[in-house]
Amino acid sequence: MQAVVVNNEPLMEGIYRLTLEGRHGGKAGQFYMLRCWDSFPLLSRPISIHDLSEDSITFLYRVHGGGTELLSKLLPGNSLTLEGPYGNGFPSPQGRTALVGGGMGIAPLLLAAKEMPEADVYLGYSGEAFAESSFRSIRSSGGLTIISGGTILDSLEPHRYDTIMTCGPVPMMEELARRCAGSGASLYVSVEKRMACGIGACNGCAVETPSGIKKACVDGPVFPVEEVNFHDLALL
Amino acid sequence: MQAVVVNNEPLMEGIYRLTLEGRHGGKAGQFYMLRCWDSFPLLSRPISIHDLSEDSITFLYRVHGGGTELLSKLLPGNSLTLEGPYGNGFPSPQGRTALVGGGMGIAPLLLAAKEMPEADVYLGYSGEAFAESSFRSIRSSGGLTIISGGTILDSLEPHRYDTIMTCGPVPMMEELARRCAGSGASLYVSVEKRMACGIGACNGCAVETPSGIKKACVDGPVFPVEEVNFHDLALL
Amino acid sequence: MTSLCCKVGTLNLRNPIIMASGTFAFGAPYAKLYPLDSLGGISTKGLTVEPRTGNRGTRLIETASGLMNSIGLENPGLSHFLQFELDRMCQYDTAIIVNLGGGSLEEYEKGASMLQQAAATRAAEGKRGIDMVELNISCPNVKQGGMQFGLHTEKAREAVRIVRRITDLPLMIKLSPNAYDLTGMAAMCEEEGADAISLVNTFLAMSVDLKSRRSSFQQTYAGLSGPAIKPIALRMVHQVCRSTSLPVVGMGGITTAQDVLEFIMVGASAVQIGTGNFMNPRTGASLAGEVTQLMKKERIESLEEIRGVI
Amino acid sequence: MTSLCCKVGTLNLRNPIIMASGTFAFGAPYAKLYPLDSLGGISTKGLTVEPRTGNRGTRLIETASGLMNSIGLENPGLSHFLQFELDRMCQYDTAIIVNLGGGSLEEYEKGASMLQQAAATRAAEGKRGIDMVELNISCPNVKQGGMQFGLHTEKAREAVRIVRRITDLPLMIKLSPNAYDLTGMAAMCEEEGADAISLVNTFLAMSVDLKSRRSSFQQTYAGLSGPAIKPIALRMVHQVCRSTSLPVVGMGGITTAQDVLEFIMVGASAVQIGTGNFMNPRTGASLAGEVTQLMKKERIESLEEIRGVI
Ligand SMILES: Cc1cc2nc3c(=O)[nH]c(=O)nc-3n(C[C@H](O)[C@H](O)[C@H](O)COP(=O)(O)OP(=O)(O)OC[C@H]3O[C@@H](n4cnc5c(N)ncnc54)[C@H](O)[C@@H]3O)c2cc1C
Ligand SMILES: Cc1cc2nc3c(=O)[nH]c(=O)nc-3n(C[C@H](O)[C@H](O)[C@H](O)COP(=O)(O)OP(=O)(O)OC[C@H]3O[C@@H](n4cnc5c(N)ncnc54)[C@H](O)[C@@H]3O)c2cc1C
Ligand SMILES: Cc1cc2nc3c(=O)[nH]c(=O)nc-3n(C[C@H](O)[C@H](O)[C@H](O)COP(=O)(O)O)c2cc1C
Ligand SMILES: Cc1cc2nc3c(=O)[nH]c(=O)nc-3n(C[C@H](O)[C@H](O)[C@H](O)COP(=O)(O)O)c2cc1C
Ligand code: FES
Ligand code: FES
Repeated sequence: MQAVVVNNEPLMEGIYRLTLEGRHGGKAGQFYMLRCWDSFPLLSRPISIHDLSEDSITFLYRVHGGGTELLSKLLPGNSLTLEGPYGNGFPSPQGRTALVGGGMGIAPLLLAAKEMPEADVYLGYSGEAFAESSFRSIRSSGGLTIISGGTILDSLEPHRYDTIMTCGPVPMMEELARRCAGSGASLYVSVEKRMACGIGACNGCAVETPSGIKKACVDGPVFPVEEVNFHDLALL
Repeated sequence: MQAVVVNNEPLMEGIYRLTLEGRHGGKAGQFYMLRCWDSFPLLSRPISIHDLSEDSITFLYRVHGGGTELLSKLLPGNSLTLEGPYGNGFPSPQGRTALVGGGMGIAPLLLAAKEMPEADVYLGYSGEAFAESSFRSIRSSGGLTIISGGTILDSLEPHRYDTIMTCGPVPMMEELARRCAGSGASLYVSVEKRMACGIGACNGCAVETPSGIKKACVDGPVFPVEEVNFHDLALL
Repeated sequence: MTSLCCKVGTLNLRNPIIMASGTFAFGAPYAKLYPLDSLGGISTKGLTVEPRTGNRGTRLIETASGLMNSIGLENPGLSHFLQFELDRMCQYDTAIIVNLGGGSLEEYEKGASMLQQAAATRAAEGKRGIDMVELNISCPNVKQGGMQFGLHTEKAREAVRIVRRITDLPLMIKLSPNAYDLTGMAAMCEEEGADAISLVNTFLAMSVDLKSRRSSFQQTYAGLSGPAIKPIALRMVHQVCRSTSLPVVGMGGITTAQDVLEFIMVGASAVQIGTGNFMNPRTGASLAGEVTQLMKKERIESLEEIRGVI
Repeated sequence: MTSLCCKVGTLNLRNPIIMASGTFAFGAPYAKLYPLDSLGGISTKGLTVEPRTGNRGTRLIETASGLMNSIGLENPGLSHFLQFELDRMCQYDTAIIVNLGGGSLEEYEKGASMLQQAAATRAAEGKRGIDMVELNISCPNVKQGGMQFGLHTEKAREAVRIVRRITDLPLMIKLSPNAYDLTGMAAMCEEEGADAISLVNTFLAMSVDLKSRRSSFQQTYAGLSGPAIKPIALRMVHQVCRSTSLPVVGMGGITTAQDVLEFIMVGASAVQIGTGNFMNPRTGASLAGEVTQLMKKERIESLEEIRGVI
């Protein structure tokens, strides 16, 4: 499917917010496969839904390598190809809920925060914060904690929550898992794996779980922490 | 060498005029190897110098495949890589001189017409004319013949010239060669061959001549007609 | 009327576009995107007698115009396939080719007899079944993945012979581009009574992770596919077509209608599309139409007209 | 201090960056762009006893991240080289590797003795000479281009043996990726007393011209090089490095500092850059520096530290 770029603004060095025209499906934690090139690079790039409206969809991404670099060159009016929404997305919140994002991992949490207005939101940035104003505008009456240049985990008391959902660097999520253990909170983790097809056809995005091999693209990217092997995740 | 785009204007469907900043070397009939991409496609593209000024260089090109398509997307302010000037260029005119261009082959003739103010210029287009206004402005007092949608060769009387230089489709140049034979005019032909290096290192641009194999990129692209095997040229 | 009909041995195909093993699962993921009836055929993910979990660690690395994979034959096993997947596949009006993997002669033998039996049972029940078996002796990604069969003609002969003895289903042998002697392999397939040959499987390749100073893949090597390999695959298909009278299904980096016709011109009876599905998941929906268009443009009336002209 | 010094057998190189045969002529075209003293070495265009005019028709086709060439060993002949080109090359302060092509044992023999003699004469005159001979038994582009030697180990053995008997110049054998048995080839080179191995030459490949319904190349097949083949070349260099104790010069699609270090990590003593020169003619001016930078970033002090770690 083709869509036209409304906006592709740099929020800070190497971080862009891309908004496309049209009504697109999806829920928080799901992703699209994006490409704005013909045959090079080969694969499309999985990017989470950052925000959705009646007539637009927004992605938040970091320029990492060649593919995201090409995305960053898009101008308003250009068109690109997107396929999706793919993946399971975050589960419905059960009881008191926290959303915990680290770095680029905050991307899928904006839509999650919208879908779960009761959930507390914790955002951690190793450096300067970005896209935090979008979160402020939907949590103007509180429930938002932001830490720049430090760890967000120290601000969070897992036992205060029934459900915690997280997306961020593997070491951060692993530490969060340690802190949640025995706290009574159920933790859901959004994982990243290299993907070729995004639809369950290539077996490329295998995730090792106690109940066997699963696919990050269709069974995930969100998994209950019990299913996640952080050692396996660290090997992208 | 990097240069910044001043302008990249479509003159008609699929035909662009690209102007770059800076003082660049070269003479009529020479070419540059251009690229505005990293590694895909692999090779740079040979494009003739269309015009030169103190502080700019201009190319005229047709979108043919992937490489020229990427060129056509350049915007003012973008930068691209060029290496050159390469090739021998047109010889100094001897006596009464005509420049005969067909289709895209008119590209190198603008600078040639400037360098040889006495030369008569003949431009033939199979369809609508393009870039002809540039020629009109330097031949305002005559010496310019333009035919759109027909053959330019019928307007030309070879015996009236001592030197004829041509660039255009192979069948046109071959027909011109036939008409020049015995006319007394010396004919110089600008040829196109696939090029990998552009500098005489790969032997990819071989041209069969009676005096042995020559290289289009360093011994050419302009050859005396005696050296040219049109049958060989037709196989690009 | 431009016709895309073609045959691979006794198997009639609506068009020459078959989806390649390992890139199309059992069709279901793509059936959500477009009707699979537009396809010539589907080759299933490689199946083994027992389910396999596949390889650990990184399974995919992109290269310049190529894709390396080290899936390691992850699959649910033949029983699961025959019980749960095959009926669903039979709903698609397209040829069903079962890709049979294995690591030992015994496994190939067992797998082949499971397929033979299932086909017989289905036939008795009046159900559609398995249109062809594609014997994969060329998976480079598992120690016991058949690669050792794929390299040596005489080793491969044993596998082909045993499978041929067991099944009378149309049998296509999928060759490895890493084989020592590709045309020798093809001759062997003909001698052993196979019905067709497909090639190429992936090229054995390597990628290094600079930071860890190790191979990117736990199995050291992985298989390269995609447009990068097309020129080599095309040459191999040409060589094999000229050396055997068996029908050949060509593949390796095919993504466009032009690619399809090139493989037909060097002699392929049909083609398979693998990595192309990842570049555009709707390739199967449009490619046959694009081939027809290109044939019209080039004034080619049928595939026979150009098959093997080079 | 990060050091790029390295050795290929007895030959000391300033850095591991050697320009590959057929892509650098005899250096002169690039000497206009940058000082060649920054290079580890230059391998000349393949030379034969007699001048050759090369192949007719199309000689170059671009593919996805690859380049096909069918130059056909066009070269001015050894006498011309020794008389006119070698002196000029000797002005560059970099290792001079003469790539020796041929189509028959006699031709290899004659060529080797011309080189041996020239080296002796130059030594007597106190002149710099030929630092190494790279024996090309793997050109795929001419019927008599040595390709038939490059495929079969025992055929190759004859060529290596005859050249080794004639010259005591350092001798490197350039292997074909199309060889039936690559590690067997490497073992043969070692047995026959070669000093080093280089690989890969180009992959036999094909391109079709749809309009004319013919191969794009008059020789039907041509040789594929460039980034497309890198993953396969890297695997082959790894396999050969693990199977021989001879030093190996690796190549195939190298264009970046990362590529260089990958080849070193799989065991290469040095590398060659071919097609990369066409993507950026100044590659040779910057690559060694980029390798140094990358080594610093990755905290690698010397090439020995990482050579063959995988
Ligand atoms: C489900 C999912 C959702 C994602 N959502 C976002 C998002 O919202 N914002 C964002 O900035 N990034 C997101 N990523 C990561 C993003 O996909 C990668 O940064 C991107 O693919 C890198 O491509 P590249 O060409 O820039 O980098 P390169 O390193 O050049 O890519 C090389 C190859 O590795 C793959 N790759 C590299 N890093 C990753 C990664 N982290 N995950 C998966 N594949 C990778 C690429 O897809 C490509 O195939 C998400 C990843 C997944 C799996
Ligand atoms: C000396 C010289 C001067 C030229 N000057 C001009 C000019 O001023 N304006 C202009 O429009 N065109 C010019 N051309 C032709 C131009 O180089 C090709 O149109 C261009 O390379 C096509 O690239 P592509 O990627 O768009 O097409 P593709 O067909 O995708 O290219 C595929 C490959 O074939 C090569 N190729 C295709 N056509 C030609 C061709 N005609 N000549 C050489 N290589 C070709 C490409 O370089 C590339 O390597 C010139 C060619 C030469 C040799
Ligand atoms: C992710 C992936 C998985 C594959 N799995 C199998 C398999 O299970 N069995 C098989 O015979 N081939 C398998 N292949 C090989 C393809 O079927 C095909 O032979 C190869 O990819 C070349 O074609 P392509 O370049 O069009 O992808 C796989 C390829 C890929 C990319
Ligand atoms: C245009 C061209 C000409 C070549 N000529 C020769 C040659 O004369 N002798 C030789 O040994 N290799 C020759 N080669 C092969 C290269 O030296 C090198 O082995 C091959 O291109 C792979 O390296 P690359 O991918 O870096 O180009 C040639 C390659 C190209 C592209
Ligand atoms: S990305 Fe292909 S199965 Fe998940
Ligand atoms: S283009 Fe390389 S020699 Fe002319």
